[in-house]
Amino acid sequence: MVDTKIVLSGVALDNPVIPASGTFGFGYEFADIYDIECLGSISLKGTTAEPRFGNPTPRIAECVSGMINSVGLQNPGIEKVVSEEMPKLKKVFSKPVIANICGFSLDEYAFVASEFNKLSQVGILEINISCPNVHNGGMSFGTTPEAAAEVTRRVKAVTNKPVYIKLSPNVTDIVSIAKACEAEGADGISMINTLLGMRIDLRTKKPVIANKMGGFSGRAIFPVALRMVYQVFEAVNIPIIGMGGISSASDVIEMMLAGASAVQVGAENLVNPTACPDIINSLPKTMEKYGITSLKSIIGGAHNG
Amino acid sequence: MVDTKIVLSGVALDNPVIPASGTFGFGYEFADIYDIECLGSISLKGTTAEPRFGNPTPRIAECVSGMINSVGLQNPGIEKVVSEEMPKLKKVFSKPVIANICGFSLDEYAFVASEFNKLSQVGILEINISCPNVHNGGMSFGTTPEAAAEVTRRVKAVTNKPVYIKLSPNVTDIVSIAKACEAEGADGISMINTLLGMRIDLRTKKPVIANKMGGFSGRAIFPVALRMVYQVFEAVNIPIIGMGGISSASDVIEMMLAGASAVQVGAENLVNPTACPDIINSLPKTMEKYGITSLKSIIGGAHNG
Amino acid sequence: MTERIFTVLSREKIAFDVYKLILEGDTDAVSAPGQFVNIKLDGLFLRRPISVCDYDKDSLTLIYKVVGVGTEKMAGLSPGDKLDILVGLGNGYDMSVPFDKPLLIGGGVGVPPLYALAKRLIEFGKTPNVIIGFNSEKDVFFEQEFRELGLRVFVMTADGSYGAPGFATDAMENVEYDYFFTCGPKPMLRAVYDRSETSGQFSFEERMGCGFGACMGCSCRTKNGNKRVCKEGPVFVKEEIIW
Amino acid sequence: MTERIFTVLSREKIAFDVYKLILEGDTDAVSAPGQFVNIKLDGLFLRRPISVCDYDKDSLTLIYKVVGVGTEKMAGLSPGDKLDILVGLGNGYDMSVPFDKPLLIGGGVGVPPLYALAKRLIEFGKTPNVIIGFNSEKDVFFEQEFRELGLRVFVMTADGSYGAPGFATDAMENVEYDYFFTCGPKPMLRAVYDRSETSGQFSFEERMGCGFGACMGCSCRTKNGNKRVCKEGPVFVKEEIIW
Ligand SMILES: Cc1cc2nc3c(=O)[nH]c(=O)nc-3n(C[C@H](O)[C@H](O)[C@H](O)COP(=O)(O)OP(=O)(O)OC[C@H]3O[C@@H](n4cnc5c(N)ncnc54)[C@H](O)[C@@H]3O)c2cc1C
Ligand SMILES: Cc1cc2nc3c(=O)[nH]c(=O)nc-3n(C[C@H](O)[C@H](O)[C@H](O)COP(=O)(O)OP(=O)(O)OC[C@H]3O[C@@H](n4cnc5c(N)ncnc54)[C@H](O)[C@@H]3O)c2cc1C
Ligand SMILES: Cc1cc2nc3c(=O)[nH]c(=O)nc-3n(C[C@H](O)[C@H](O)[C@H](O)COP(=O)(O)O)c2cc1C
Ligand SMILES: Cc1cc2nc3c(=O)[nH]c(=O)nc-3n(C[C@H](O)[C@H](O)[C@H](O)COP(=O)(O)O)c2cc1C
Ligand code: FES
Ligand code: FES
Repeated sequence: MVDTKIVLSGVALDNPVIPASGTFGFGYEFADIYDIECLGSISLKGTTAEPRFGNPTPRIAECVSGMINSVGLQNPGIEKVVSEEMPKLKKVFSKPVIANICGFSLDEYAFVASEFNKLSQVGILEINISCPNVHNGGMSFGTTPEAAAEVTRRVKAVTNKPVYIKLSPNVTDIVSIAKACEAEGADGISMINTLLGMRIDLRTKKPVIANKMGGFSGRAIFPVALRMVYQVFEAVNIPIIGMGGISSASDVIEMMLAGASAVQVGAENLVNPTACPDIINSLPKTMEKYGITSLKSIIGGAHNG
Repeated sequence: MVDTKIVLSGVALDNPVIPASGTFGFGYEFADIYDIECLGSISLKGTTAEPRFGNPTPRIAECVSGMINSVGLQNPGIEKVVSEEMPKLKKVFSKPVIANICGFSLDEYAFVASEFNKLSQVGILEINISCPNVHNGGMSFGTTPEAAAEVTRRVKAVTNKPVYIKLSPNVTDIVSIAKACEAEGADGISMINTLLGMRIDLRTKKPVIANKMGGFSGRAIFPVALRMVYQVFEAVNIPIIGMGGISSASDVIEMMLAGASAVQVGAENLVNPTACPDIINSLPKTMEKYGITSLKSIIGGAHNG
Repeated sequence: MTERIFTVLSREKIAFDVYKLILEGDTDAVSAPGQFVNIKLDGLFLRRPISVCDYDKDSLTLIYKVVGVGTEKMAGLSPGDKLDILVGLGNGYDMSVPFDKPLLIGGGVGVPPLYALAKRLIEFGKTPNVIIGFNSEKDVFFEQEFRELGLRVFVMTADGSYGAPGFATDAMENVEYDYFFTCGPKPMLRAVYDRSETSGQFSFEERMGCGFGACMGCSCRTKNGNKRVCKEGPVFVKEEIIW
Repeated sequence: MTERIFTVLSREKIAFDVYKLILEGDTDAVSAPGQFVNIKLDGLFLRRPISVCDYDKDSLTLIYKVVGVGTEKMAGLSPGDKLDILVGLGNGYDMSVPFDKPLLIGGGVGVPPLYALAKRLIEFGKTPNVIIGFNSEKDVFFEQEFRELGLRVFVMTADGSYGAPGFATDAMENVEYDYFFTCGPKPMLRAVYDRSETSGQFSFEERMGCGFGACMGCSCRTKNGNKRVCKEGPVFVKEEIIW
């Protein structure tokens, strides 16, 4: 018998597999496809203070072994999420979930975090700092250690739940950003968000995506995600939720060897709706193949020696 | 009849397809495989002042739709390149070539550039600024606008050939780096070099690459490369040689629509030795399919309107 | 929605670059004409959405035009090939609204979903009239199939090379109808919207990430709030549409 | 080096996780035993290098052990399947050096290239002795094939479950030889290097980007300067090796 249990900042998970924010809605709709209770947890769709339609369509482009999205944080806003989405999810998923939070200002982050803080259903707050800061020329909070630290500080001040900062990979030095978050009391790091990418339609000779660029994710980005998780693991002492291109049980193991305590599966859910249960089901067999009896014990294993 | 000719800083190319540095050696060995005279030009293996063995092996790892290399700039050193490699290439390739230059100090860049400057065979100097600066804690020259500008200035001072700065994609703001190079007189931009990536071997539970991390390239990185070329095209007025994941004639067209005046094909050469002639041969048919009569005329075409 | 493996029974070219694929497999999840399926193809990341043209208990007919890499791969399928398909996607056409003289208006590869719809309407005793529009003679398909259902069919071609010259909407004036169902390119849908004097249902296309409601890739604004083309659509009623 | 399409004639399991593949196609580019081919497999980026085990004008025999995704795919090949292969890679064994009593020492999947070599040596009138080593009985293959060439064959297994117990190198003491050719896992090569009292040739493995000299992915240091395992190798003479 292999052991797939892990613990994230006091939150115990049956297994480390978590659908990634934005690729699993608010979860309950997947309950029609399979029993979602098998999941380690669920990272919910990024939520903002106000309802957002998001970006104009087309919002999706295909890439080799991946895709670009520019959904633009469409969500019903925190009020409706709390009053409608969370109760719906509660009915089909009993475990603590991860609330993914986005803001276009420090106040917005703090407000949305304080609202989610009230829900016992929420185990972890995951703070997406890839959003543009409207008070600072639209520069993303995720691109400097200072801005990332500020978001962390403001969110930590309003919650007693574990706070995971979700890092953007589109930076020169992701380690300095992770360290800045840790210094401000972040309980963990989620990484990576999407790479900025683009496609052009040869027929129209215009960008495929209405907003021109978007977030590139899926299997193709795995080596970049893995490298960043490995680097950040060496530099911080808080747990990492690793993601970026995970599509199989062996990807999960590889990401955990690099330093992740748990993983999220994003784009793969969209093309294989049962990606998460498929991975969870094949974890024991894959662990046995590589002589692993406890997943917990391999976290950061590639750093030894 | 379609027109595939383009001009790079006064250097006329029959077509925009150029094998990328490090994936085509010094060119002549490919002459056993096909008539390399069909190529637009050739970007030679990165050359340093002294001979280098490069990094320990394993230096290669496979990825989904791509690969990681950590060759570490193995090359025979400028003296042997000039005395042995260049004459061998001359015998099988009559067109101007692109000398790819690397240095671990500003002096090294300037020295290697001044040596290549003497060769009429060399049409363009391509300066790889992804090398670590040994005088500055090993920080790569390519990660700050200041260091990139300094390299540009030093190289421009010793050559009258067009100087193309080859940018690293592992940065927060590639546009600022391109602009700094342009301000110092760079004649063009080559982009992108490899993304920093990693793989772990599940059997050994150690990084596959002896040096742990390496440069990730191949089809998977195309959307990132395309996005960066698009961004830099908007910001500078010098030509761009675009690369990163190009494997087909339609990729060439897409990259040119984003803003590239020519393209380089890297990793694809390694798995399909005839990638370049295959692309060159299918360019006319592909241009016709998308109603393009002159490649020159589509450069940056996706920015219109 | 369910994920199923289908086997290609036949693949036939029925017009210029247009193919008809008949698949064998479990179609239980298909609940209404106008729904679509999402097809996994080797070497491509995203699935390809295609409307259900016809279906019975254990077979599915799809019609598609080659426009890119995915549809090109599909044009190369052979009998016996297996396909991984998400079935039963979208709302489909709602036939429960009251009407007596339905009109079906299809343009190009918007024609196929109207075929399954026509069959169901006939079963419910509501014989529709059919307008189908194409660019040119070489593009025309399914005229005969609709006629074999016993329906009146108006064929329009933009260049006048077959049937009557003009757009599908140009034929609307010659037909009596008290409700309509339409599918086709956006400009055609817009023209139907502007020309029509009754209510009706429109089937839309959008680039999709998942096709089953997970990613918000396909959202559109309607008078009833934001909707997902893949989940609350692809069929929308005239009254809720915002252009 | 040339790129060729080969057709699978047969695929046979010959030991635990070890398969023999016979391919039909143009082998003109193969010039010496010890060369290798580089195989493109659907869905994988890099090609997979495999030594030539045997060849004639229009067929190629490869033997490989399943160790990962690529060799697993190859284990699933069927007659009629087509493979895109780079043929004629590497230097191969040099049979022009002077010797009378050659010894072949192979370990595990290092055994295959020695088979073509044995055949060529016999053609040149130089009958080799053969030592082949495996981990266990279930891993043993090609003993019979070497015997059928009329050769003396020593089979060693590390766990003693078949043949004589011990490593391939343990058998070297019992054989007379004035030159050797070896291929196998690195620790075995190292042991052969240390134990052998004559000169000989070693075939090495390295992770490869291209397999034909373009990328410098497979470089190694030798006493004659830096060399590429894929181009100046995979066979190196004892005197130039640096461990
Ligand atoms: C609900 C729905 C039903 C459809 N029904 C049919 C049908 O019955 N017959 C038919 O021929 N076509 C239909 N289409 C359009 C069909 O999905 C596209 O033609 C097809 O996806 C193109 O794929 P490709 O790989 O050949 O083109 P590419 O341009 O190479 O595809 C690149 C990406 O863009 C997407 N894409 C390209 N064109 C469209 C489009 N028009 N709509 C949505 N996504 C697109 C592809 O799905 C893919 O993700 C339908 C689309 C939708 C949304
Ligand atoms: C010149 C040469 C000749 C060879 N001849 C044979 C042979 O005749 N029979 C045989 O069974 N094996 C042989 N090998 C080893 C064979 O190439 C690997 O077992 C195979 O590439 C593993 O691929 P995989 O996808 O199954 O493993 P994975 O581990 O999934 O492969 C991942 C990557 O690592 C590379 N890799 C993994 N193991 C090796 C290795 N040992 N050597 C080189 N690259 C490796 C793969 O090529 C691929 O790029 C030879 C290797 C070389 C270099
Ligand atoms: C359609 C889509 C929507 C996303 N929305 C969000 C979001 O709202 N908040 C967030 O933090 N990340 C969002 N992401 C990023 C993912 O959570 C994940 O970090 C990224 O896609 C990398 O993982 P993957 O390669 O497995 O997709 C989104 C990704 C996709 C594909
Ligand atoms: C094996 C290998 C060696 C490389 N060596 C160099 C080099 O010496 N100098 C350089 O500027 N770029 C080097 N590169 C980077 C390529 O020139 C190119 O910028 C990069 O690989 C992206 O293109 P691709 O995706 O088509 O491979 C190397 C790439 C590979 C794969
Ligand atoms: S395509 Fe994903 S929600 Fe509609
Ligand atoms: S593998 Fe590319 S040079 Fe040897």
